[in-house]
Amino acid sequence: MRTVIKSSTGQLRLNDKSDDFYKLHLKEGIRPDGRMLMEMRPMVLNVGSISTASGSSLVKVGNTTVVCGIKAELTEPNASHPGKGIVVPNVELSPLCSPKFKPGPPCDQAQVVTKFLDNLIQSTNLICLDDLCVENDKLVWILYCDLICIDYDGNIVDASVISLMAALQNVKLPEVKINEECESVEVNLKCTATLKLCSCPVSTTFRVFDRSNIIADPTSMEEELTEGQLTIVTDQQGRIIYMERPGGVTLQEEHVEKCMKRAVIRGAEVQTLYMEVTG
Amino acid sequence: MPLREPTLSNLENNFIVNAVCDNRRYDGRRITDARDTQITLGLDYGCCTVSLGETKVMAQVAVEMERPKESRPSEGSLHIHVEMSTLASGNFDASKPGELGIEIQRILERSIILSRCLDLEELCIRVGERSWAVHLYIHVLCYDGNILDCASIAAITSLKHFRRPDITVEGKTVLVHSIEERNPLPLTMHHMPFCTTMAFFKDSKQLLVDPTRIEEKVMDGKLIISINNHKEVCCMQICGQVHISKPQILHSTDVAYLKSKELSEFVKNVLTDDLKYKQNGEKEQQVSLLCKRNLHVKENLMCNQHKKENLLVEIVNPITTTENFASELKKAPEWLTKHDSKTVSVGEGLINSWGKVGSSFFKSIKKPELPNLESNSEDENDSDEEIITLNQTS
Amino acid sequence: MLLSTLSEMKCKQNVLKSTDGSVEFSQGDTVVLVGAYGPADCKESKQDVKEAIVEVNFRPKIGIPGIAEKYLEQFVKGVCESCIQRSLHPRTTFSIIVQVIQDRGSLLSCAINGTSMALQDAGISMKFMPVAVTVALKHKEEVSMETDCGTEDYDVIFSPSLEEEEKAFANLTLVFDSVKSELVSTYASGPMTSFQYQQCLMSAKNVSKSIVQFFRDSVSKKLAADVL
Amino acid sequence: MATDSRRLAVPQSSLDPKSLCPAKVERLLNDEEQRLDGRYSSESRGIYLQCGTVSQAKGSCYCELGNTKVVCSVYGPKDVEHYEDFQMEGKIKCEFKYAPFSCSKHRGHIPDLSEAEISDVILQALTASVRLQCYPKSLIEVFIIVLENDGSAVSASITAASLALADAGIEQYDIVTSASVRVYGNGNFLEDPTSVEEYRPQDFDSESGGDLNHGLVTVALLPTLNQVCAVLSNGHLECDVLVETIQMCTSLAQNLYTAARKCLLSSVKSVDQNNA
Amino acid sequence: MSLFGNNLSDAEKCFIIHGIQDDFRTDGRSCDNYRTIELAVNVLTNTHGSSKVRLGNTELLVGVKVELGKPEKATPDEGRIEFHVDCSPNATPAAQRKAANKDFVNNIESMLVRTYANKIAIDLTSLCIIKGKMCWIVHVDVLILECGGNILDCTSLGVKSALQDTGIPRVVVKSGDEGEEEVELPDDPFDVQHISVNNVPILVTVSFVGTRHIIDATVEEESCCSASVVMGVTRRGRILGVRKQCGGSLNPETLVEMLEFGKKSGRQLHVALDKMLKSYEKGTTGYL
Repeated sequence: MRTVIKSSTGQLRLNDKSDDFYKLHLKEGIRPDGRMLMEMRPMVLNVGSISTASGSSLVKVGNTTVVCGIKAELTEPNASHPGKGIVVPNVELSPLCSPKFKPGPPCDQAQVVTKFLDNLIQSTNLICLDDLCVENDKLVWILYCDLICIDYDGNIVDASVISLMAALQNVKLPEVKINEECESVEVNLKCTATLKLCSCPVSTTFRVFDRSNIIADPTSMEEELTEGQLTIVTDQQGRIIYMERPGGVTLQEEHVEKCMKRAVIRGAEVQTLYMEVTG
Repeated sequence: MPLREPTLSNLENNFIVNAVCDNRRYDGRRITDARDTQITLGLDYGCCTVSLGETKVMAQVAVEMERPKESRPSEGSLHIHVEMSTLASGNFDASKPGELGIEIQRILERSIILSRCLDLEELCIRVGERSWAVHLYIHVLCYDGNILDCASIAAITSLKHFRRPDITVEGKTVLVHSIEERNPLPLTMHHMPFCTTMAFFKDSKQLLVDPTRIEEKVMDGKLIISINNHKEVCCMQICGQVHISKPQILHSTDVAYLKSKELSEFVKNVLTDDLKYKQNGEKEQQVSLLCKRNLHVKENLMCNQHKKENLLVEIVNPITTTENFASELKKAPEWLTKHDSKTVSVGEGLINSWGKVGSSFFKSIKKPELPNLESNSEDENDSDEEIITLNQTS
Repeated sequence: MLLSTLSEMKCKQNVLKSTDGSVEFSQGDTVVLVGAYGPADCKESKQDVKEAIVEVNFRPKIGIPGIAEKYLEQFVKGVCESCIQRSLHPRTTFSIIVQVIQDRGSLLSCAINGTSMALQDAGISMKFMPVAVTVALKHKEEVSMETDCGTEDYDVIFSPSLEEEEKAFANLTLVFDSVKSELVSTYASGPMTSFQYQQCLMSAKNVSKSIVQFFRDSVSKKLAADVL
Repeated sequence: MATDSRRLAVPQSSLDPKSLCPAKVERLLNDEEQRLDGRYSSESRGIYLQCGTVSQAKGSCYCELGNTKVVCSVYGPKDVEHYEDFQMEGKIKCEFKYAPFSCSKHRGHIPDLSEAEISDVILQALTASVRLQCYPKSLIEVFIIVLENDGSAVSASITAASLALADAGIEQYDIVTSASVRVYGNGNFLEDPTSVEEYRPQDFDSESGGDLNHGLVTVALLPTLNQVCAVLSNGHLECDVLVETIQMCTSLAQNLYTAARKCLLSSVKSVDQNNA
Repeated sequence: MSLFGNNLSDAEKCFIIHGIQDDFRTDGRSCDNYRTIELAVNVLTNTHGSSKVRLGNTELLVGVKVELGKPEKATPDEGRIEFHVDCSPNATPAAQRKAANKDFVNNIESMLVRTYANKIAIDLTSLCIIKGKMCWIVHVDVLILECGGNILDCTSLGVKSALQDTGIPRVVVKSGDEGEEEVELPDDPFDVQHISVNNVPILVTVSFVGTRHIIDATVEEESCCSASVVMGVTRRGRILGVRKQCGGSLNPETLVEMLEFGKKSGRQLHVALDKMLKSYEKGTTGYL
């Protein structure tokens, strides 16, 4: 029998009791939502359902839902990189998705996830920016990658990475040429090209409970009970391409190893998922 | 979260005022003495840290290309940003400059930008199209009174120290050379204005150079004079409840001039020394000190340095091998569910609140076939999703 | 076994009069100035009834702090939250300001080491002192003839400079606690195998011990100076 | 250089490639009275409504109207911020936002004037239906995001918002339903327009007053009470035509009531099932 | 609008509502009467056109400035008209709160934009100088000095008068060197052309109070009003943009009545305003 906790009434105020509640569960090696410690929530991936975007995807990891829409537009290149396109990720954690977030400018967490995605795109050379150049020093593509969280139930990082990757794979760029004679831009909407992606990262997030219990894919409540997460990003060869743990309980080596192991398996699973939707 | 500014008791207040009236100061300085000035230059061009006693300011110059203003198409621009870091004092708010920050910024702008000490025309690349914008960032690191004087020294030193990248203009394109390619160029400065702050006490009769934070708190008001080595006053401002007579202003100007002359010599020496160091290939941060009256005894003692020979480290190989996780993976189809051409899902465990999301969310909706109002519920897999189609005939 | 060098460290304590604790910390040519306040008054809306909150402000040299600084901030903040004994000071705040003076690579580890010393200088009670090490993995430019180096075709560089960071295929920053030498925080980017990661982890762990020794020396030197 | 320091820097302007090759739509109706998507002029698109979409919210609703996709979530009633005045009636706060990728041009992150106006219109519509006197000193927050705008996004948002309020258990006099109609020249009314069919002044030549009786009308209705709680129109209409269009919108909105009821019933059923 | 309504007691509200039922309002007007309109044009010398309007206790200043600019890519043969509304903090106590002030101003701006976003209100093609390259941008700045109710109607009166007053310099396009066009501004500052304001809309707010609808509600009446409809009405009685305001709801039949009523009042107001503007040209200030 599985116990299902559904927080449809919204915010649950955590107190010392819920900490004990968790401890009792973890003692038995099971989490209150019925998962094992290292078990992930089910995931649904859907691509290309937003016709106004150049590429889009919807990812649900358990209740956590992220929609990524990529809008490709043309702009003048940055003066310091005249031959390179621009990719701008942005994560929106609006008050719509959880009572944790307040209206107004993006909160710290949204900024950190945005920068995380930006680092990931840059450090892995995910997109060849030279491919996004139409005419040197004149016209380049800019990809606005907007990730909107619709339902925040923990582990936004994994959902964001997956939805960003799926949406990027889904992007279709029309053919653009510059007509030299009349200096006008010509667009052929019928002739489209997909993006070439150099790598295909998948991230897996863990949290540590009570120094020794490592749980994968934390929910919002689990995030509140623990400090600091461990995110491991792997590529299709099973290598680690990004790792981040900003703090929290100290970790032993074998814990790290265990997480890496799980991350690689998870990586391969999601890779197949990408393959399925992109065909 | 800004802390509260500590208050001064009447006793302390009277002590300082009385001492000043006797031509004495609580830190042993004379009335017209400034505190020790120390300039530290870094490896970066246009970066220096200046301390005036305990007050400490860092300045950094940076350039970027911009489109010149329409009103001055053949000029670059200089912008001064004053950052009152919480480091400097617990009651400073990092996000907004506050009254003090604005005052400092305004006076520096008047003394440096409006006195046209920087040649802005030289910064133009293509008239009306491209020019350099010089940004001068002043970071106040420690506040113990008289930030302005300290900031003005830092500003001038960093502007003097700065080198901008060389460029070549070919037709419409501008080529920027990196530092490795070509020697970067200094900015042209016509003169060096330095600010001197003088505090007034005792119905503006007693004058005091370089007030500390406590002295600033008890003074009646202050007179700020920015003057260059040609004895040209660039900016003057009186703040607080003071009424200063003409001879006093003239006297103050003389004091400021002497200080300014001394400082400009000092800054010049520091910069030529730095150049020598750089040519010799030494990387050490250079520290120069003006007026070695108060010895910094503790400083060297408190600075700990790692010795070079202790720096060898060993690279350890882990005993366990953690390769080939991927082999543990099962074959795909067993755990993967494909809903339609665009949607797949994986995993089991927690129940989704959306039920069969893959088929309901973002579902392409069938066109209604019957031309009247109807509701048609699709009972696939006992899910509760329903598609209601509406229509009306005209 | 391979050998590598750690860049020179310098630590000047109590440099700012205004803060509760301050340190100018340099690692090679990278210099940061860290100031710490705390435990101090806290706005009611931010207060935590059970423990103190930590605020970190990472200030760049050029421009206003943006999203990149926010990202580095979360590491310093995370490390401080786990090392400071926050439950001793409920409803208060610890505020840490990291000012970059000169960035020549390994900025994050320099900032964390600086923070560690600044917290120490401020006399804030900690569970342990965090020790940070930055490591870069770089492909060998030419294959070395020495056979006892094993079959690896890459170099492990400690405290890399900016150029080295750029050339490296992977960069890691690892933060250990000074007591048990367990991993507190980590940042890694670039494709690497888990073997390589473990290798860096173990090596950095050893290095961290010598940095702890450096911290000890710095503190005793400061105390000796106070006595003088 | 007043860029947003909390987001990554973006260039000041960029161009939508589609705008460079404008496929000018000549006519929205062909001789067989069929529209571009094959619908007849008096034919609405299918609507899909689902409550309880956002697990963290007190109440939520997802609405799909053709390709238009809207998510709405509701929080509250909760305490008003202490600095606001004491009020015997509850307050509603409504925030309407287009997702940056939802329209043909990339949208900014900060709400613009039209989004603020729509927020206001939705707020007025909801105020008419919520029993605010039941919630003194409280605040009810309504957040709406349009994921894809293929026309009639405002109507979809109003319907979704009211259902989300119902899902949250907020007392209302009635559900609010809403519909839009595009007036396309004399005597042509396109029900439930797509984004191509929405009124745009640049589609007309300014000579001969070419846009007379072209416009878009959106009406929100309390269906069981038969009360109009929002009217919004643009374009250039004669008064009689406007009146006729409003009546048409009203009856369309009336028809939506069944769908809204079904959606609420099924969400209650599924909660029952989960509890059982 | 309720946002700026003052706190009336229930008894006071009741008094107002009952008065309106009997077609007798607190200031003696009947339901379909406007308050006195005082109007002055060309009041600001450093604008291209300006007006000052006082409607009862509502007072505002409108200034129009034109500048040369580039047309939008989507509409290369059109100029632009842009609205900016400011509300003095002294206009009403609520305007001192920044957030409320912004909402209030946005509300007016968006209604103006709504009614001018069509082909008929202003002939934007007449503002184009060189297709795709140069056009006139008309900036309309409204400064609200005092809020005494019915701010939208008052604003639109001010805008129409100011636009009527606006003179755009008559520019000459010459083909210069290298085939590029050059634009020459006239030396004579009075060599101007006027914008055609024949189809400029006036906003009419019809408020539903108690059981009847009224026009030109005062602040007190606005706070008793359950719902109101704002509409842009042209001289010929066409409707450019409608929006329902306030939190209440309306019977569909009542709504239709209100729209018809608004249209009628709008046309009358146009006639009165034009008369006033004409008499103003002769040098006298007119009263309605």
